[in-house]
Amino acid sequence: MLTFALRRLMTAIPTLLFISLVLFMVLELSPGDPLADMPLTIPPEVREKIRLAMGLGEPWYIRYVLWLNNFFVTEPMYWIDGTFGTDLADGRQRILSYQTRSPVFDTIGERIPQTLKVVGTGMIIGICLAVPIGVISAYRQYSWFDQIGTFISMIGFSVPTFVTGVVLIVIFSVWIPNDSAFWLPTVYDTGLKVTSWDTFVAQVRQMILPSAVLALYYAAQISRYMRSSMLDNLSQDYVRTARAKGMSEKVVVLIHVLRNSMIPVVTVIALMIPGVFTGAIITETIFKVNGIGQQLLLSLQGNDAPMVLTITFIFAVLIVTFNLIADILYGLLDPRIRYD
Amino acid sequence: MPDRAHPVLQVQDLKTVFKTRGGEVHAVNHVSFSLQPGELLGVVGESGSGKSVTMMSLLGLLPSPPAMNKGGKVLFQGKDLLKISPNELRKIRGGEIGFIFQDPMTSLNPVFTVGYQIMEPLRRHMGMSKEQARKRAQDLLELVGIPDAGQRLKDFPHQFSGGMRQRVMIAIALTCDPKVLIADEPTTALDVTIQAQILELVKDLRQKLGMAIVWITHDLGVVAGIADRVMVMYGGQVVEMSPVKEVFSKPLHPYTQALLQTIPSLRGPREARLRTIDGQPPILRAEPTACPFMSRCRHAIARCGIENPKRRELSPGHDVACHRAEELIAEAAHV
Amino acid sequence: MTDSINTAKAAAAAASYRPPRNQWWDVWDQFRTHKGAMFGMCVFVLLIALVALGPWLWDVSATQTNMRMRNKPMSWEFPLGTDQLGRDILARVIAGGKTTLAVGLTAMCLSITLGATIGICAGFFRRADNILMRVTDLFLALPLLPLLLLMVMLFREPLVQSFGPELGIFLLIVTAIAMTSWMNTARIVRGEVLTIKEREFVLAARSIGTPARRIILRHILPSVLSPVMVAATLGIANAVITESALSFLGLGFPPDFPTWGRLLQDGMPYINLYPSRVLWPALALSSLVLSVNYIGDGLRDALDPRIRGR
Amino acid sequence: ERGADGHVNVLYWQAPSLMNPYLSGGTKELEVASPVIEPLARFSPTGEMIPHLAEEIPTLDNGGFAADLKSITWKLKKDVKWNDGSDFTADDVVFTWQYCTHPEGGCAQLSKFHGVEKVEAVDAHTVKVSFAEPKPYPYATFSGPMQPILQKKQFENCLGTAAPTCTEQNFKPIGTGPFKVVDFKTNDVVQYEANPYFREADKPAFATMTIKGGGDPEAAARAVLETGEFDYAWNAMVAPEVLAQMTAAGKGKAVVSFGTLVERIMTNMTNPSSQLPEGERATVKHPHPFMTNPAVRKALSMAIDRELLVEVGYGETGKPTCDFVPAPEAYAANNTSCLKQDIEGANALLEEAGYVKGADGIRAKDGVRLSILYQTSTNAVRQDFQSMIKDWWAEIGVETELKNVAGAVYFGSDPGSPDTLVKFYADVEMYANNFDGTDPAAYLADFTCEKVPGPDTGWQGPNYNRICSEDYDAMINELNRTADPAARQALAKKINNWLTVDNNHIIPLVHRGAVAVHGNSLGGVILNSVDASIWNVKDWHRVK
Amino acid sequence: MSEQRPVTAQKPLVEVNGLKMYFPIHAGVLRRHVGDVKAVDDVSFTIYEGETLGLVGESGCGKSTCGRAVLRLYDPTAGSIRIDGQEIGTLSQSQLRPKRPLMQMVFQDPQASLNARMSVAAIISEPLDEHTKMSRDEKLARVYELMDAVGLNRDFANRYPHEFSGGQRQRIGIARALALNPKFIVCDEPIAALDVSIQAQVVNLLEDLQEKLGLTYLFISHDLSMVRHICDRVAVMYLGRIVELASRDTLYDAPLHPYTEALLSAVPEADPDAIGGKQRIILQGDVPSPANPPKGCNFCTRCPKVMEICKTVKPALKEHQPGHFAACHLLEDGTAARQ
Ligand SMILES: Nc1ncnc2c1ncn2[C@@H]1O[C@H](COP(=O)(O)OP(=O)(O)OP(=O)(O)O)[C@@H](O)[C@H]1O
Ligand SMILES: Nc1ncnc2c1ncn2[C@@H]1O[C@H](COP(=O)(O)OP(=O)(O)OP(=O)(O)O)[C@@H](O)[C@H]1O
Ligand SMILES: [Mg+2]
Ligand SMILES: [Mg+2]
Repeated sequence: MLTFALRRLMTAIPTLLFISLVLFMVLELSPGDPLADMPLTIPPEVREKIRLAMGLGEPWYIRYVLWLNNFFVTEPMYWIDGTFGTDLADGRQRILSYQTRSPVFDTIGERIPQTLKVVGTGMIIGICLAVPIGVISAYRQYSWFDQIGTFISMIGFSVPTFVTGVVLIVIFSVWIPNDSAFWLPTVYDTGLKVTSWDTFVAQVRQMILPSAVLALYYAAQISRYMRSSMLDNLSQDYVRTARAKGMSEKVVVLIHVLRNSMIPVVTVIALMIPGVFTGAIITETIFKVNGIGQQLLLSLQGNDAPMVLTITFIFAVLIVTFNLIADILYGLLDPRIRYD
Repeated sequence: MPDRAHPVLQVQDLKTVFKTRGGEVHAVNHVSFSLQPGELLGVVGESGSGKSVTMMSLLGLLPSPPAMNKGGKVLFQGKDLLKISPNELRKIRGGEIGFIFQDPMTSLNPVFTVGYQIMEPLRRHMGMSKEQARKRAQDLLELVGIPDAGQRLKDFPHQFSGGMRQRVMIAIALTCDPKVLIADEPTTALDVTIQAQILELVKDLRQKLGMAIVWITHDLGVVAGIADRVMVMYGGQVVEMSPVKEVFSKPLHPYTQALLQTIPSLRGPREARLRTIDGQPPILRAEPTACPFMSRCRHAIARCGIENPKRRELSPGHDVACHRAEELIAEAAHV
Repeated sequence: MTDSINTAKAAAAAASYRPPRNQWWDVWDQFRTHKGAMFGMCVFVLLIALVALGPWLWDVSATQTNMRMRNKPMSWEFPLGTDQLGRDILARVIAGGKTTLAVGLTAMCLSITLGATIGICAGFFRRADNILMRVTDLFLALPLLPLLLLMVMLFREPLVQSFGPELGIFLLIVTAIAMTSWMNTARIVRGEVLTIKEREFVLAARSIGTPARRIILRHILPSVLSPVMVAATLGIANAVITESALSFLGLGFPPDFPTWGRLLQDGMPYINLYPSRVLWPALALSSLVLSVNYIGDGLRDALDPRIRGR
Repeated sequence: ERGADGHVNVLYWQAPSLMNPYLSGGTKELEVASPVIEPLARFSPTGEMIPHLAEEIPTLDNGGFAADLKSITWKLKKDVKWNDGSDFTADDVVFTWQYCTHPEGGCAQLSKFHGVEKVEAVDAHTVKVSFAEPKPYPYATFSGPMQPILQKKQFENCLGTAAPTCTEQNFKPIGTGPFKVVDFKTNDVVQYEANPYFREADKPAFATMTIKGGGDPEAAARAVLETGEFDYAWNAMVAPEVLAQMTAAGKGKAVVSFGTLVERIMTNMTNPSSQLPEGERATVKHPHPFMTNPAVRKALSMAIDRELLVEVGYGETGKPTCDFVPAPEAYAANNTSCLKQDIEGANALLEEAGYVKGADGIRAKDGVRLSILYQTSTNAVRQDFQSMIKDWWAEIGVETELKNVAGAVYFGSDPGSPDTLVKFYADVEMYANNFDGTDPAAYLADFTCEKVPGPDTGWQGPNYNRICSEDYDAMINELNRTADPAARQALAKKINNWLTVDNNHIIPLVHRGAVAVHGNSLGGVILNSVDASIWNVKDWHRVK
Repeated sequence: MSEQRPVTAQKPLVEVNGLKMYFPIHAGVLRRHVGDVKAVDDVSFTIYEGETLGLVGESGCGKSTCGRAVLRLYDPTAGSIRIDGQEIGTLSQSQLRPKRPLMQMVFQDPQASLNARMSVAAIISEPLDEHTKMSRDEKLARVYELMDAVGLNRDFANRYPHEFSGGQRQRIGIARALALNPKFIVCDEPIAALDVSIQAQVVNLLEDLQEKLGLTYLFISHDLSMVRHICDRVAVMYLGRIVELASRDTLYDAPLHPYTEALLSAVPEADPDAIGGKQRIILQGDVPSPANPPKGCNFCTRCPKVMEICKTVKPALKEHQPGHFAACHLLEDGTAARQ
């Protein structure tokens, strides 16, 4: 197992380098101008100056190598400095965003907590809903519960989040009067610090809508996987063995079958997790959660190549890592799988 | 010899039907038999003759739907297993009646350790503590002849060979000292040397623990080796029931006779050609009104097509379901 | 009794020289008995009919603005009302359906073809596995938007020139969506192929001397259809939504080209005022996805003779 | 009384990325910086100058503006303190000039210092700005939201290439305004609190302020008008009927202010055909096959019903216009000739020009079909406009193909992209532009021959139409030489008319106002579209 | 069927010499080759035209691997395989393709070896599609012919494998193997998955076909009684090696190797009278892993008659009596294994 992981990690490094190059080239070649946001009144020669100041004057390969160096050398130094109070970095140039002119890692670090909170909650709720729904749908296949579950999950999948999100806003924030206890905020207050019970309640309340939208989306997908996996396992011989041992239905389904059915589902979930980090672009935008997804969208719209490159590259690292984790999880959950 | 007056398990008129998209399948039709304490009953019959379904419906192990119980009684310790509550039934399953399934490769849960799977009924039925259960599980593994039992409890099923897995299945079936053990083709998937090991083991255990065993198999050789009595099934019915010696020396039902002739022998003269039973086993779309073996029977007469023969006792402990049993005996004697 | 057996035998004998017919007939026969699938099929055919025949049945322009008839509610004249420019919503839904269905179905087909091909190659040829899966990782990591911008920049003009604005952009969008959505299919298919190729019937085919490509076509492909079906269902929804996101970003069809995704988006600002503007395209979209899902279910069952028998 | 009214919540659906207007020319950055850092003078909504850090506005009359038009002297207020407690001096003003004009700094407001030769501190509270040449309009420098004064002490080490690395400074500039930044989260939220050193003792009324960014216009308007979570939302550009419905909820209202922003259609004088080799496409080498014909341009303009466009797209927040320079009043030509849609007239005009309808209803002359590619950025209202205009043009026998391009590409100037505004690979294009609301000279001067973009200029240059007319160039020259206000105004109107009603190079559509919505409990809001929209935030207060 | 053909008089069809089939084991971060599963380890045998060679042994001893390697479904590690005088051990897969019609295989699990999604006609005509250029009708005619030959009703051509009983399924597999008129068929436990009463049908069918078409079989099985019935000569494998090879009667009546003895004694007899007569030899323990076979004789860990030498020296397969090969140290000095 360990050697498997090590081996995969070793192949991951060239893969990631290659991915970073491709990402860089895509961003480099795609049209779009970090200065597009600036008013048309700014004359061209000024634009040119600004562009030079952004470092866009260098040829692409130098910028790429610079970026690599920054990503793998300078930024970790800053991180170490920040954690241990050392002074390795010594004021070296960091990866700066075109838009904010600030280190992209500061921005990312600022935003990850929100994304983790909101999207993570959405996903956890989604999983918590999906697992029982999937289990019951499979256990009572073709029952009304199953049919309705299918229907809802298809709706949940086919209606885009920009619709469900706004519908929820209209219901919970517009129709329900402000002074009602059921009224929910539509704008995520990122400055809110949880220090007391009241702020905690406020935090929970502002997370309800975005998380609900995401939960619906995730639950719709995961419950499908859960259901089919359960169906596969319910007809296995070992289920009969468990029954013959005199185990109650609860034990049979929730211990024997569920454990086996979770194996593929857990890996599917593991592969979804990188998505938590990139955040949910649309949902975050609708509810103004300052997560990574929203940042990515803004940076894309602003053609902020360093930010986009860094975020997507981190995403690539996560994808590769979670691919590996999914494989390892598979091996851990399923004792039959051995990597050697 | 077992005590015939007080059977541990008595099955009367059991009938099981499957509801499928293509219509009903009458898999088990009015099967009756009884099992004496300490006795080993061999069950033989063609594939699809209802051996497994019969045994599984005793304990309600068939998934329902599609399976449906359509009458009959299963008396065990004075209770009808078909009527009692699911809770009581659960206590009996695993607690009083052990079950070993056909395929050792898939019948164990792949993601739990063997130890967990053996200990599970101990903890749930007998309320043992973890330590006690482990101790007992280890004893059981030793009993079924797995070396280094203490260590192997921590292993997963896939780490065992087929024969060992089957032994684990036996250990699971034995956890709560069952009165009855039902073994559904426990050795079919194994090769001869391992099969021999398991047969020895079962003989041993039976002597040590004194339980009654139902042993389903295709292999008449196995039956000859270990059974006390033999039940021959065909088309969801019991067609013959007899002490083991008589089945081989004096088979009464034409099916049993044909069956015995199909197997080549390891010793003795080698036939030029194997005998076969021509034709197909019946698909039981409805309750048979005729003898199900009729279409393949050399001795069939008109009556066989109209009336499904009842099982009759021809000699002590030897019953058969054939209209022409007596005639055929006479004929055979004549020849 | 014997009589009936005999007649049955005679009937069997008579039928015995019936030449083997195309297996797809069997599939269809089974498909017809699947209630959900037939329901899905009906909805699907209805949608197709609506889109194909709609322009004849409802002969109203989808893009003609009519300033006197703005924001009208449902009426006989405008069965689904009109939008803020007085365009007839029914006509727009019909016209949008044409594009959406075409884009959704083609992109989905392309995406699952690509995904299945790569998945099969990765699963079947061990040597290709690592590299193909890494390519899959690469595509998973690629940010959609810059990639699309790039594709649009590079290919819009040449395509529009050679195929005209409609077909050109259609091709562009369809490939763009397919290019960025095949990865999941590939992953799932690969997993499936890895298990199937160890099955004995594949070995049997090899012992016959069937070359790899025909083993794939004849044996592997049909067996991985079931996960592909699921991917297809999800793929349609995904394609339609991506398309709407593309037009939202100005990367999609020209603005006077309604699609369901675009109608949905256009309706969003008015959701509180005229909820039906969101409702109709959403309904159309959901019924499309739902019907494809049920068809997929049915097809999966129908393609598997083991289930078919029952 | 300062800080008595607690907290105010402001929503900007475009999130600010930093607080230093010199590093980002974006409006959102100017806006959020405006409560903190101030220029010497601001403009009122009507375009008058109001001294902020300056004692008074230097003019020719009071001698602040030298008679040779080559220098201007600003007197600074004496009691002004930075919000860290230090004194504001002329050094800071000089520093700001140095900061922006540093050759490696990439300052976005560099053009505002165009022609500035020197900025010097005469004494601690007097600044003299000298120009290389006579400057008829000298106020472009240090007034308006784009050139607030930075604190020298804070930015001293941020000159040139160091400018972008000064994150702390760029995120939390020290200023003289009514508020100071407490926390800045890029692209998300800014937290302010009242500046304790603010020169007006009783202001601002709010102790704290939050400006939250992100979302879309509908959501922003909804958060103020429907859910009531916010007090003020900027640029709430939503469909008129949606705005009407939202205000009907009674929680707040919309306010409008008209600046100089005009939504217009530009016509391409060169041939954008993709048949032409790359590098010659849309260059002066190949004149446009029909757009060069004034009759065609005029017909296109006549066919448009601007009233209806306003009704559908902007409602109260837009006005139909025929002018390129609709404001300030002194410069506005106030043409009305185009306001009435005249399809018949347009048809007749085209007929007369020799364009006759073919079998498909499309006019053509000498085999040249009136078929137009019409591009704009992606935006709901613009797409509605496109649809409507396409219909009208169809009525005069002009075929239109619509194209919309993502804003990030369209407004960018990537020379590699074929879809930019400046490349103009289309026959007409639509967008909105404005000038800072005080002097239109530079804005009008965009269409001289030398400003035609093309491959030789790296596709730079504001003359997107590729107009190249001696008459026009002559007029611009004259304007640049004229200092007398009345003459300037007359000349500006003439140029405006030349571009629009006379030649229809530019087809103005809508004079767009800025819209903001605010809750009923927020008082003191005066919207300004010439300066920062929240320019008077110090006067905001809670209505009891 | 003629009893006991004179073995020597015939022409060898399949000659296998020193066949080795190792599955490499890779381990470590660098996937270094650390060892092999020696599934087949130096096996040699000859099959004469028209005869049936039985290959018996415990599960996992390498029977299937051996059969598959002979047909070049695996690329053997070493050794030569000559079929009909032609060396095929070293041909590439594409060179091998034209040779495929010569040699075919019948698989253990008729369910698994038939593609459940193909109709019977499609399954049987697959080899025809691959190797002949018949028209559709010709193919159909050939399919019917084959179905007749294996005793399948022509009406079944449209059906799918799951609609058949095990015996019938195995017939489909046999028909497929016969489609190209092969000379040599490897039957890999063709009856193991079948019901006793059906086993007989299939075995009879194989015998009939052999008689009619002059086929040569390599019959892999662990059912010793069936092997006795159908085979002319029998090879016994243990852990990748042949331990004994002799004509059927010799082997069953006078086995030389202790493993063969144990194997034979383990077979349950369907004859209650025979039970008492013979003492069963129950082997203890499990088969060692082929990845790590014992140093000496492979059987030494379980052999009831193990000697010191067995643990260090691998015994070679030697001809102890004419046509009777065995690999056992007990036989080295001429002493028979049986006391
Ligand atoms: N789930 C089911 N649905 C429909 N029919 C079934 C089902 N399970 C079993 N049957 C039918 O019941 C009959 C008896 O099956 P059973 O498994 O008892 O046979 P068996 O004697 O155990 O055969 P084998 O020796 O192959 O195990 C068969 O005809 C089978 O087709
Ligand atoms: N592809 C493979 N890779 C690695 N090891 C293999 C492979 N195929 C077979 N083996 C190993 O080779 C040995 C022989 O396997 P084989 O299938 O030939 O046994 P067998 O005698 O046919 O057994 P059975 O009677 O169970 O079919 C086994 O230990 C098996 O684990
Ligand atoms: Mg069974
Ligand atoms: Mg095998």
